[in-house]
Amino acid sequence: MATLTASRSRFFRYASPATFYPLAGRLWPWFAAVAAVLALAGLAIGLLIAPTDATQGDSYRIIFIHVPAAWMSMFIYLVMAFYAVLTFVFQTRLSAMMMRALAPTGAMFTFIALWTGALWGKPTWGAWWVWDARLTSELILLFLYLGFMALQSAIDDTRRADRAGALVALVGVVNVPIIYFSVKWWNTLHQGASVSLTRAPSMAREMLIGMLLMALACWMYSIAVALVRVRALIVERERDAAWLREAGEA
Amino acid sequence: MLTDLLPAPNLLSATGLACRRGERRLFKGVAFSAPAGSLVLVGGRNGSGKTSLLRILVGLSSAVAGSVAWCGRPVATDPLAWAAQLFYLGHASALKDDLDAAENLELACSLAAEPCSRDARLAALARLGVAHRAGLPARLLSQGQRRRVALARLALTHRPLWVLDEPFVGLDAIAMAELGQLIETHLMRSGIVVLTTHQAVDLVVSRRIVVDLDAASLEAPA
Amino acid sequence: MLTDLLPAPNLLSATGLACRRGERRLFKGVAFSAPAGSLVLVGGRNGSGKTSLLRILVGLSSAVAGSVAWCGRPVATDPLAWAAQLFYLGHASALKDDLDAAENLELACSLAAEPCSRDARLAALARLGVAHRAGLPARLLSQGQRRRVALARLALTHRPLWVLDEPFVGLDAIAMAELGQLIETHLMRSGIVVLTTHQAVDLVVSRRIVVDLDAASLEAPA
Amino acid sequence: MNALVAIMRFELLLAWRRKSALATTLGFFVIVASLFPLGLGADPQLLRLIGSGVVWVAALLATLLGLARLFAADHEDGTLEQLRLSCVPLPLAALAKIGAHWLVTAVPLCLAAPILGLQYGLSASAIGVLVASLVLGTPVLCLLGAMGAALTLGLRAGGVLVPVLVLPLEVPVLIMGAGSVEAHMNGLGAGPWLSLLAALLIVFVLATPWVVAFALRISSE
Amino acid sequence: MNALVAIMRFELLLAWRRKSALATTLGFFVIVASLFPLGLGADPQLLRLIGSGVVWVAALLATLLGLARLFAADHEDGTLEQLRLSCVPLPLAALAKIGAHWLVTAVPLCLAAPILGLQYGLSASAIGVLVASLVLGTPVLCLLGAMGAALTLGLRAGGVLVPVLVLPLEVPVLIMGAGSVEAHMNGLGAGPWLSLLAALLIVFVLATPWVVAFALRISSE
Ligand code: HEM
Ligand SMILES: Nc1ncnc2c1ncn2[C@@H]1O[C@H](COP(=O)(O)OP(=O)(O)OP(=O)(O)O)[C@@H](O)[C@H]1O
Ligand SMILES: Nc1ncnc2c1ncn2[C@@H]1O[C@H](COP(=O)(O)OP(=O)(O)OP(=O)(O)O)[C@@H](O)[C@H]1O
Ligand SMILES: [Mg+2]
Ligand SMILES: [Mg+2]
Repeated sequence: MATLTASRSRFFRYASPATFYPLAGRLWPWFAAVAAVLALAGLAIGLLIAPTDATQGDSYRIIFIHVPAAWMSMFIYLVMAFYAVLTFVFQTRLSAMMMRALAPTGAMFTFIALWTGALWGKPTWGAWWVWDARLTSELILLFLYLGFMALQSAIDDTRRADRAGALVALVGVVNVPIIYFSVKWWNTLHQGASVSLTRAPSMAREMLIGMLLMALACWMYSIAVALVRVRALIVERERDAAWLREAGEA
Repeated sequence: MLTDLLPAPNLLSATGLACRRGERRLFKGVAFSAPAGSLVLVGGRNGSGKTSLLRILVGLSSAVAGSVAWCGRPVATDPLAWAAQLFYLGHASALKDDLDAAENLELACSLAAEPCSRDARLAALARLGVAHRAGLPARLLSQGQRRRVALARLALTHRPLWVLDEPFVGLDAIAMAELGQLIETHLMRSGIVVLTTHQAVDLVVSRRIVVDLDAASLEAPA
Repeated sequence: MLTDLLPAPNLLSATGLACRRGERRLFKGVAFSAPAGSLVLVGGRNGSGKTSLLRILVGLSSAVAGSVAWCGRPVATDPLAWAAQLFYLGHASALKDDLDAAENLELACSLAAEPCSRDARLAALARLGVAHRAGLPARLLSQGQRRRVALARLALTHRPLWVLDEPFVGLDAIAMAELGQLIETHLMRSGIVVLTTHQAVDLVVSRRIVVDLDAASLEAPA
Repeated sequence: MNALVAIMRFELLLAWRRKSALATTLGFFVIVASLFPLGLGADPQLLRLIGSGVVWVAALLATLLGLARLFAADHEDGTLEQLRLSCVPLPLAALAKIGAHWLVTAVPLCLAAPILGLQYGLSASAIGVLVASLVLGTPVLCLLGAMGAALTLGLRAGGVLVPVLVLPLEVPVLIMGAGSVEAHMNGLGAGPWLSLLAALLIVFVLATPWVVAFALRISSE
Repeated sequence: MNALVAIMRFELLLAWRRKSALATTLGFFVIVASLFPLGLGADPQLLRLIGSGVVWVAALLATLLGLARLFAADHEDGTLEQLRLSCVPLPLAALAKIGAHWLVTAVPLCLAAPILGLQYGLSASAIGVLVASLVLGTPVLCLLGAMGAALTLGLRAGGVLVPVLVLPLEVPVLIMGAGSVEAHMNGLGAGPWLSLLAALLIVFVLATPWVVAFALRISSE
């Protein structure tokens, strides 16, 4: 019991903006650096080392940005929903700010997945766009992100914005499994999952490593950007707070 | 009458109430204790937080600190039961523009689960001097007439606590006198009235409690 | 100052004004003549037609009979020129919820083609005691603060005629005194003010004209 | 209980007072559905193909139209405060309002759908499926729309924001609704789709009122 | 003149404050255009056929969305009274408001239309014609919508009534707009349709502001 309260109180300590602000300031450069290194390695493998595909030629190399972006687009929404739960259950201000800080990055990755998918679709399917289930549900995910951001920017009472945003994030999260399983549920043009924890991967080793490195890079990048953004949010919201003035930021 | 209205001696008390709106802290440490029959006058400059305080009292918004108690029990534990003890009238009159005065009164009564006969409603409207406009859609009423229709609820409700946010605004002298009388009667029957007003109104009241928000303010006066 | 404000002696006069709203005739035969420097107090019960009369005066609605004249010329002949002579403030404050106080004032001034500097606007807001809220969206202001922002226009306008519909509503004592002073100064500079109010306000005024709509009413009192 | 009936009754009374608003959702539905033959030209083959989809999209947009301001008037005139202080639990009150709204807007729409189906050359049995899918689907649309309306309450941009918030969430309903008619026309049987819609409806009726009430409290704090 | 500029400037400022509202018309446009393939199934042949029609219907509905309450806020908060008493002739003031509204809602829509065109598999030149027809047609839609908004001002059912009032009047614009793209795709040349649209635009810009001003005066008497 005692340890439980202790760990809880530590959790809340880091969940307080005053503690988190300097922590985030120290952490984000590291994440950014790791992201850069991983991205360089991933691109090197993807563009230079991985072999040219037998059927698709070099256009398949879009995969190194397309798939990580698609993964991140869904993953970030899940993380937002997680923070939404925290917002409701523990009423921590920080979790709401994290939710808000993540949304633009999520929207960006969704957009990149759509964009690169479209670029890829032209040579392989002969069309920029087809209305198959996965593509459509990814598009809907973009709309969900946009709806979330529009709502957040329309509310300027922070307390209300936090709680309303959390509600939207939670309700919208049902869409993520639909995207992920769409290829399974409906017979579609789009590729099914080829990376799985239970099966041996069905693609070349170099490709897989390159893709995973890129995915990690995107992940680190998202964390770095979210930390930077959350710092900006903290400054904006706590400009009257004494600790911030002492930190010399306001 | 007195006894069936009030089975136990009523008491409205607040302790250490503090309020923030957005990033701004409005007041803190607001406390009072109002026994049955007392008039609580909430005073303060424009923007000092009177409306905010009243909304906290009735449970429409939440305070950052402090609590409100009714007959000794904190009200936050059972909001529905608390709402059933009080009548609140805010800056907005809660009239539906497309309903006429009588219908509006009926809607308000049934929302509060205080059903009343058509005659009672017309009598209440007559008391506030708008019986001759009972059939006109609220949209067409004048500013003061709208307010009178909203106040006609006071002649019908049996709730022990009235929370009124500037009820005298826009009323002419006759209506003000009528409203003053309603309040006085309610106090005499051991009701409690919480009131804000910028106008000088003289009410004959046995016990008057003044809550001055300027004193509890956290800002330098403008 | 006095001369450049008023090239010719102003005179607001009304003759035989009658008004109907829907099927109901509110008043008839309202007439008065207000020379420069006079305060026209429009009195009457709630719903007697004060707001309707003011809207007729400024040209927002039309009377069923009678006419309004300014310096002897009927105003109906050139509504645009007439609008340029007056400042009107109705029950609604004409604030944009999404603009802050300073921007709202700027919008109001430029609509009236009375441009003014940012400093002047801030000074006007300060005079009405809302300078410390100049940057807050109007939506967040309290009832009285909204009214104060709307009234800050009075400190900036150069129009000879002010038509104010219950300007004292919702103001606290300090703001009421400030508004009273604004009105007195305007009258001293030979302006004209048409006013309705249910509150007792004491203004030091050399010439006061009372228009009692209850007397001109076409209905039996309620 | 009494108060709940009163809410519903006055909601219907108000709707009746503004009869034009009723006619309007219906009008909008019919007009949008009729725009397509105008924009596309009148090839009957083509029309039969797009019929069920167009009717469903039109229904979706029409229900959205009135919903955006479902709670706005109550919020502006102070009725919402009284509702929150009334003796009815807020979720039930919200459900009563949504129910009344469904009655006055969606039911006429379900009744008008067969006519539109005829215009697009759908067969009688396909029209039956279309109406059934609308009857099951429109309440879900109303519930989702009410959620959006509650969340955006009092925001100046509120009314405009609702569609963007809500439309993505309504897509599954649209797919199921239009899918049921298509499945029927392809001889696959609309049964599974319709039962899916029914299940969705039950879940939503049970869950949404709480979400709406919660959103209303957030918005009118 | 100065006041006219001020009206326009503040209208744009207000729009900027509610950025979400801007994004929303655009979002609505894109979402509605994306709903159809969901309702209709994804046959590319079929989609190419209905592409221009769908984009035009979506544009029409999207412009309508924000317009319904173009004057409502001004009416409720008293700004309209001040506008009537200002030194700007009311028709010009109305035109300034409508112009600002067009700038912030319809222009983004014209810019986004090519992407939708691509999604529906339209050719590059067809997309060019589509955008041209939207640039000429959307101002007419805005003017018509403003007329509807002014006429229904102050009626409680106002916002909902506008579409029904206005949609029938907008049908010719829709036919011309979608028709121009279709004519182009059939190799007939879009020229005549586009010039017709341009002519319509000129007539409307000259005439509508007076009608709007008149309607505003009636509604706010
Ligand atoms: C705009 C169009 C497209 C969208 C929205 C899209 C969306 C997605 C999404 C959401 C994923 C991740 C799901 C998962 O991991 O199972 C994904 C993965 C993938 N996509 Fe796409 N895609 C598009 C076009 C394409 C095209 C044209 C191709 C190639 C022909 C392609 C090939 C792949 C591959 C190979 C994967 C990885 C699947 C795996 O290994 O799990 N995508 N796409
Ligand atoms: N989000 C916000 N940020 C900063 N200040 C705010 C915010 N919301 C409200 N306020 C301020 O809080 C106060 C609200 O006060 P309230 O409405 O309770 O005043 P009041 O005492 O009822 O005034 P009045 O006499 O004018 O009715 C105002 O001063 C307002 O400017
Ligand atoms: N269509 C209508 N039919 C009948 N009566 C109407 C109609 N429209 C307005 N009225 C009546 O006309 C009067 C309008 O009065 P007005 O708003 O001018 O009053 P006022 O003197 O300003 O009152 P207050 O002091 O309450 O502001 C009201 O009595 C109202 O009931
Ligand atoms: Mg107040
Ligand atoms: Mg009045």
